Amino acid sequence: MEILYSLEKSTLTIFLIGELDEFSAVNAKQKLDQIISDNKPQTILFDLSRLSFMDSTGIGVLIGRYKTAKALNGKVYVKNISRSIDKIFLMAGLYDIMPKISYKEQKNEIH
Amino acid sequence: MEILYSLEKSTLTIFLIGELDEFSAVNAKQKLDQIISDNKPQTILFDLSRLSFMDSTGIGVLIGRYKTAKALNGKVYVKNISRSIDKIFLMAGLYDIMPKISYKEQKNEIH
Amino acid sequence: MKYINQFSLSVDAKSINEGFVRSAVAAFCVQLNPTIEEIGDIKTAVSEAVTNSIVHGYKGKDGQIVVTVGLCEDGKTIEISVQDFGVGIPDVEQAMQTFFTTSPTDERSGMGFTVMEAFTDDLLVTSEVNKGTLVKMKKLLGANGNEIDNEQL
Amino acid sequence: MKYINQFSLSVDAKSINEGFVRSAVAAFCVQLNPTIEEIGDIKTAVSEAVTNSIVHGYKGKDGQIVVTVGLCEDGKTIEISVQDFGVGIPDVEQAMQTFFTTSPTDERSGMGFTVMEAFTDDLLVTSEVNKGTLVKMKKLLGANGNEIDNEQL
Ligand SMILES: Nc1ncnc2c1ncn2[C@@H]1O[C@H](COP(=O)(O)OP(=O)(O)O)[C@@H](O)[C@H]1O
Ligand SMILES: Nc1ncnc2c1ncn2[C@@H]1O[C@H](COP(=O)(O)OP(=O)(O)O)[C@@H](O)[C@H]1O
Repeated sequence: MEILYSLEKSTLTIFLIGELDEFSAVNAKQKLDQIISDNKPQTILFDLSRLSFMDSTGIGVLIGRYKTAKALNGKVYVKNISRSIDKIFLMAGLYDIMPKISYKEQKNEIH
Repeated sequence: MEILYSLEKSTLTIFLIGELDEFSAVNAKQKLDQIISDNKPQTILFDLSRLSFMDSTGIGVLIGRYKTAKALNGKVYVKNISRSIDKIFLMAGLYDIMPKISYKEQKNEIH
Repeated sequence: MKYINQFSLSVDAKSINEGFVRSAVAAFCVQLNPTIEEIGDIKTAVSEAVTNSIVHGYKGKDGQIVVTVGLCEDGKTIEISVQDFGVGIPDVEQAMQTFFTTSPTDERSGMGFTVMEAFTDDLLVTSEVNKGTLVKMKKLLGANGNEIDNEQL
Repeated sequence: MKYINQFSLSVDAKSINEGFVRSAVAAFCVQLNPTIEEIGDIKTAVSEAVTNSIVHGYKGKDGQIVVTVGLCEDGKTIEISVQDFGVGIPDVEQAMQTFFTTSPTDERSGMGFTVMEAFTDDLLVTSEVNKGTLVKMKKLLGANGNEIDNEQL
């Protein structure tokens, strides 16, 4: 898996690219924690448009990163979720802690 | 595998799409012979731009269709060959009976 | 159970192989012309079972995972089994409860079996302590209206 | 031979499974980050061997094909074997000659072994009449300069 990010004002957009499973999770956790604590964003926006696969290991990874962000008083959102990953988000109740956001909402609410 | 074709003057362009292997060969042979004998083209141009896979079974399929075409006094050319299929063509000496043709040559020579 | 087409594979229990197993199962299912959603469901369910064998069954130690996939006589139902010969599960019923996990410190969600259940049409887990675990899943790949009959094979 | 990662699979000898076997082998090799050309070569070589088992070994009748793939300790050489338990080859040397085929009426080109030889770095064929045929191929996937070491697995 590849992780890219961009910081705009205090919003950190993180692109998860490829497959998030047990194999890629260890590195992903480390790298994400590093990026978050380096940038101390007020808002984290996970862009999943290029995440081609995620299973329940990914739930753990995302909840863990939510905790990292919260400890720094940050909020977490997600966008561009594919249908099968959406099913996993719903099942795990992930949207309760990291709401899905559209482009429009992003412009109005976050900044 | 999917087979599409277009007839322009007496040139029949045949697009081989997908994978040409032992599994797809039986249907491909039948369909190609049908198309060739229905249209009796002077020139057959195999466009392999969308052929994603071919093994030595495909050599037999193409030589067989070359014979069908020759029996009807037609000539056979190929174009848009990927690197790995090119290797097979070279190995089997297929270009000797169905030369590779570029877009420019096609305009000048065939019509 | 008689299958009209099948394969079985045995692979080292290493997490680097998860993607391979998912892709292999998906490549076999392609003959049924499944929808993208059906293929996604199968990949996810298989991934959960394989992860469990690696993480819980063998706890990261060496071992083999055996995956079998069969196409049923109706030409549209796929049966998948994932088997390991690891530590086994003492209480399967408890293990299958949503959010139950024995590795919370590892950031595991306890959602693995729940995902398998949701993404397939049938799930059966049998396990014996110190012998290993066998997960059987069934999925109907009928949404595209394609089925294979024995004559085509 | 010791492998640092491996799988083996057994599949019905049906031509519908050729694409599946090719994809499975390719999916396993992806861990080595091969070039597109290397993956293409491997798919083609595997396809030749599997076709031969189906067409010549079992002559279209039921049977099983066993494919094993191992990653060698150097972290960049792949060993692939394709085995059937069919009619076998009476004269392997003759069979391996370019353009030799026992099925010319079937429009076979007799190029199968020649392609396997050209697309891999090493080819070994052993066969016994009425027992079956074993094709072993080796390929170095080093062009991208990536290799895997045991620690990563
Ligand atoms: N193959 C297995 N071998 C041993 N234990 C297992 C296996 N699969 C699941 N378990 C047990 O069942 C529990 C629940 O599994 P699961 O629902 O997949 O959640 P998670 O993997 O997140 O813990 C695991 O924590 C583990 O204790
Ligand atoms: N697995 C096999 N079982 C039995 N005979 C085989 C097998 N593989 C190859 N052969 C024999 O070797 C010959 C040459 O094989 P090959 O070079 O692949 O060409 P082709 O498949 O086009 O005939 C075949 O025609 C067949 O007689």
